[in-house]
Amino acid sequence: MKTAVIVFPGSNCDADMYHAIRDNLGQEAEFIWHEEKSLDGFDAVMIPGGFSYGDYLRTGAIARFSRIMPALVQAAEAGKPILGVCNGFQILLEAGLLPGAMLRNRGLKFICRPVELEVVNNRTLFTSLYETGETITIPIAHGEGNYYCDETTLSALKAAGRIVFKYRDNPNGSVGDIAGIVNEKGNVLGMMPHPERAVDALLGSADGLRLFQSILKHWRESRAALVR
Amino acid sequence: MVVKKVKVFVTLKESVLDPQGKAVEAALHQLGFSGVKDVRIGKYIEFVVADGADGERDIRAMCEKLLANTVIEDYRYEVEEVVSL
Amino acid sequence: MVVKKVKVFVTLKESVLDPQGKAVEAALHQLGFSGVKDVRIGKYIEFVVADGADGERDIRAMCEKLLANTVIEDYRYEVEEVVSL
Amino acid sequence: MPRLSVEPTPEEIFRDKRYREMGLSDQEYERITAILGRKPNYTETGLFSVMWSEHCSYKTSKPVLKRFPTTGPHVLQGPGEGAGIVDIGDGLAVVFKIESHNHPSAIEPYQGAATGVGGIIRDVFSMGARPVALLNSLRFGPLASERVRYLLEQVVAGIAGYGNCVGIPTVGGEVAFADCYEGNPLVNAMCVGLIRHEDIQVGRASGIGNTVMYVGAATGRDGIHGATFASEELTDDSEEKRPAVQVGDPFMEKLLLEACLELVRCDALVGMQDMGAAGLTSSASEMASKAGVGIEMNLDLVPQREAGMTPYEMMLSESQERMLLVVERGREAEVQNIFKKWGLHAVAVGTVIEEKVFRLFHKGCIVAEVPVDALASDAPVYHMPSKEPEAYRSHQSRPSWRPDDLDPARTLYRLLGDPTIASKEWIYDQYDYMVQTNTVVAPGSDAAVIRIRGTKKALALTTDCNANYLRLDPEVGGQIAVAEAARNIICSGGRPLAVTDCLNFGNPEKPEVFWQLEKAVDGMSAACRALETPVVSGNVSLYNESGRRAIDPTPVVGMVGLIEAPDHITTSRVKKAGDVLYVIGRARGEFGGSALQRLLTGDVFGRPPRLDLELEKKRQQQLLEEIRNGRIQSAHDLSEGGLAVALCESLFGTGLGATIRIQGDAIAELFDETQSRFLVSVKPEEAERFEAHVADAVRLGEVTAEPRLIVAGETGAFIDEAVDRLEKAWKGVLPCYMDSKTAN
Ligand SMILES: Nc1ncnc2c1ncn2[C@@H]1O[C@H](COP(=O)(O)OP(=O)(O)O)[C@@H](O)[C@H]1O
Ligand SMILES: [Mg+2]
Repeated sequence: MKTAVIVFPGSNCDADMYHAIRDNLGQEAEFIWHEEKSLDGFDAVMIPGGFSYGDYLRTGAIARFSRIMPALVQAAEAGKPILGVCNGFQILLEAGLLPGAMLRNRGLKFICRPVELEVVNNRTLFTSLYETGETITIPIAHGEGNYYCDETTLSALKAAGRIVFKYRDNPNGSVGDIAGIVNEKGNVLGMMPHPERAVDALLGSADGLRLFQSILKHWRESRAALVR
Repeated sequence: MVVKKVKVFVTLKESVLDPQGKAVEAALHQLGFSGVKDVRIGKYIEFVVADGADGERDIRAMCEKLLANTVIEDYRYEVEEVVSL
Repeated sequence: MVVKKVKVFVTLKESVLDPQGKAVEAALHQLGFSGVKDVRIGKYIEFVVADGADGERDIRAMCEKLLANTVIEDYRYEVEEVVSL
Repeated sequence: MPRLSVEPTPEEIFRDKRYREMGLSDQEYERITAILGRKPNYTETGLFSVMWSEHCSYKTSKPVLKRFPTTGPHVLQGPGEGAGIVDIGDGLAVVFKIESHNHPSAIEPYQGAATGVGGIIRDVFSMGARPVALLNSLRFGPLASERVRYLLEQVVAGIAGYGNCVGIPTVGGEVAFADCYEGNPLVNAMCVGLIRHEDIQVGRASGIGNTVMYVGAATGRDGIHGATFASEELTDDSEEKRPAVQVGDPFMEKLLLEACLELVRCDALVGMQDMGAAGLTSSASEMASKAGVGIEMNLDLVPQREAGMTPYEMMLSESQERMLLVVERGREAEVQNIFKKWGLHAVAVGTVIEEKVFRLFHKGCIVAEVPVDALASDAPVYHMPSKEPEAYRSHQSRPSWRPDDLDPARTLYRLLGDPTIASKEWIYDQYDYMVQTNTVVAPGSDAAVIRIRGTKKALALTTDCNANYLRLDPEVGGQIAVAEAARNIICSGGRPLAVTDCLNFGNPEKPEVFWQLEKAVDGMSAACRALETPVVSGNVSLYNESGRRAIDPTPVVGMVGLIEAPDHITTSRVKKAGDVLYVIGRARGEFGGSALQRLLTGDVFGRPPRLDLELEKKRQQQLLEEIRNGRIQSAHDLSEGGLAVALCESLFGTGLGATIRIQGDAIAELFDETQSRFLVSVKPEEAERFEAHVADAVRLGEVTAEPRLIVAGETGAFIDEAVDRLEKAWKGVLPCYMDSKTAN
């Protein structure tokens, strides 16, 4: 599986994502500079965390106008797995690839700590190796992870099983304890917690690794299906 | 040359909870300003544009595309003064 | 009851660097709004106070003590309308 | 806003002694006239005033700093460059330095702290190293004060705001609260980087005809005279004198960092230095002076943020996120291309010249022309008078103090509630301590540990200083600061490598303060020699006074250690029920300067605990060996609050308890601060061998599955508490102070 890790000015979890995929998942990864125009040849796309454009004005607001974005939209439409983590999630929201918006954390402070998540739905390509209802530990590190959407959107998300991860103990005020959601098609996941920081027990948790392994499994299966 | 000074006000929609506004309100009460309520915190953006035909339309476009996130925010603007430099 | 609606504008002092403004200006240029310059980003704070004698003095005190950081920011305010509820 | 004020003429500067308002003395002014053979103009006076300020020239501290040991077989770069460098094998080296931003943080805590972090990061990447960790050391007045709470909140937010955005994990630090810092808080930031030997850069302007390039943020009127400001006491009109406050732009820093690290691999680069204190002036003149050359600069080419800036303003500005490069002539375009990718401009602003002068042009005229060495290497040096303070005498002669009968359990709760001892989670939760995914031991243990990718090694990092001891006896206190830092490294499984220090003191023109500085440095030097941890970089912050009150001497020690293998990594937390608890070293009943003394009497007095460096070294080595032998489950040094507090800290967060039995003087054993002591837990099957090897180890008891702390003495149990109750008390302190209010 060949994975693109998009790098915006101010991304700072790009290398972490790259290492998680290369060293822990054992798959190919490549940095893609935000000024590139194509994502052809990649099987999955990662939008890493950080502070693109300093998070000035609003998180993700400026990055979503990058040159790479049309290619990202195309990849999403083509059904490729796209994972936006933290700032990556914020960019997906600003770009309208996922519904809703981010507000400042309820406590108005940046929070960095491992948190417990509930896997709400394991029938997505990102979560097939988890159990539904399982509790996993993945770190968060954000100042604006207070997910907001209106009632209608929330009910729609719930009804369609698009809420993928929930906080066990809501740290930031997110509506419905939401920590991660997918698009309608199920191939674009945005989440505030950092699975790429939880791929090695030495650093405290390896619970995030199964997310990447799920993507890999999906890729293998769909390729096998194609070959058949 | 004639230029326009634009002032944009971006505020959270009323239906959206404003955690910062709430914190500031509580702090004001603690400071003894107990009569204050409905504190809302938004952004105030100022800039200068060369005066052109498409002024208003451009300003709206800037707001819609970048300056405000219309999922959660409302905006209004004033083109307050025409200065010549 | 009569209340006042207060609008406070907090801006960075002129000689103070405004990194946000700079980043937004660059973004606006990239979006094609090339005539924009001198973008400065500040805060816009709205609130309601019960009408009282000390209105103005209180508002100034709130700004000085809490709403603005006068080491790097200037503020101004408008007591825009008197509404009765 | 263009300034209309007309600069005074050289004659007026002389006649009206205008140099004084820039911080130059009459003698210094005369010396400048002698060097130049004429009266300096306004810009030149400014250049000298910043370069000869204590902050840039170390004119009073230099003779003292010479006493530090600075060499060792593994030292690749000692003090004098942007940061110190120490070899760690595998072709790699660790680069680190600490720096103060005390006065700016007192005035504008968020930006002061943020720009302090920004500055120290640039010091590290200007050497060509990738920054991999940040630490900080903070001192504030008592939290009962609203202003202090505001300072703490904003300083922490500023550190977080900057470091988190740049993407360097803030992995550790320390915070203490005491009256003497009320008007003058301390904000020290340390940055650690990794580098391959071949990438090491130095700030030198070699090569006549080479091009001087400016990169990063445009120059504004912010921070003009910041270095001078840092070299004066804080007074009521500090607010007024204050230079326009610098605002940090971490996004710009991130871009600069990435671009500069790319540039390091391009051989067109000759030298690189960040524009820190005294901005363009210090970076250019120091780079030239070190290389034995001169520099000519055309100020019209300097990127400017504001209209109508004068040469004086440009040269003295301390706008942030700027770097100065020296690049091979003719290869400027290569450099520009690298910066362009990151959206930055590299602008040629000058040339390296043979004549050793610093010559500035502005609008076609020469606006300054001074010998480079006069600015940089030949700044005056003062040997200040030194005098033993009264207070020291009286502390030395005081009979030793010990507490009257006390209730151990209640005392323990009170100690855990002391903000200096309490959990710092409220602080470090706001720091991204995990970005870069190398943080093996996060804040909350002794030293932080980060792994080094591609090797089996890891780095242990800590900052330490207990100023209570220094207040009573700066020499012993200085020794202890170094020893304690080393203990934290040892407890994490590392071998201490080297030290960076930040000497925070009062006004050195006071003989008593200068005496403190000398003694502290003597003490630190002795400990550094004994523990083989040379000082490779550091920073001096003097004039930390407000309202004529000097801070306690606070020489913060930043230490880096090397862990050879992942299974040596050890934390302070106990691991398993049944493990045997030991304390290495017995208490001698030393309460002078202890947390308990401060708690019960509201003051510290008498003699601080003694430190036997031989014994310290022996115990450290033994413990490290035992860790490497795999016998140690957890290790924690005893520091503020003594054994009782250390026991609690080792239990918190583990779900386990401990039952121990104290022999002898239980109050001393539990609460005194005798030095060179460690609390360790050992696998039961290894206990015998451990005891055989570590003769000073005293068996205390064992780790229990039941989460209670039970301490019994010869006469029965006197502490029997649920661990989670103790933990709640300890964790609740900062949130209780900080979250109940909220200004701004
Ligand atoms: N300002 C700070 N920033 C980050 N971490 C901190 C800070 N202050 C304390 N810590 C962390 O909290 C823990 C306890 O600190 P401290 O009480 O100073 O420990 P010790 O006495 O062992 O030096 C350490 O892991 C330290 O790194
Ligand atoms: Mg310790």
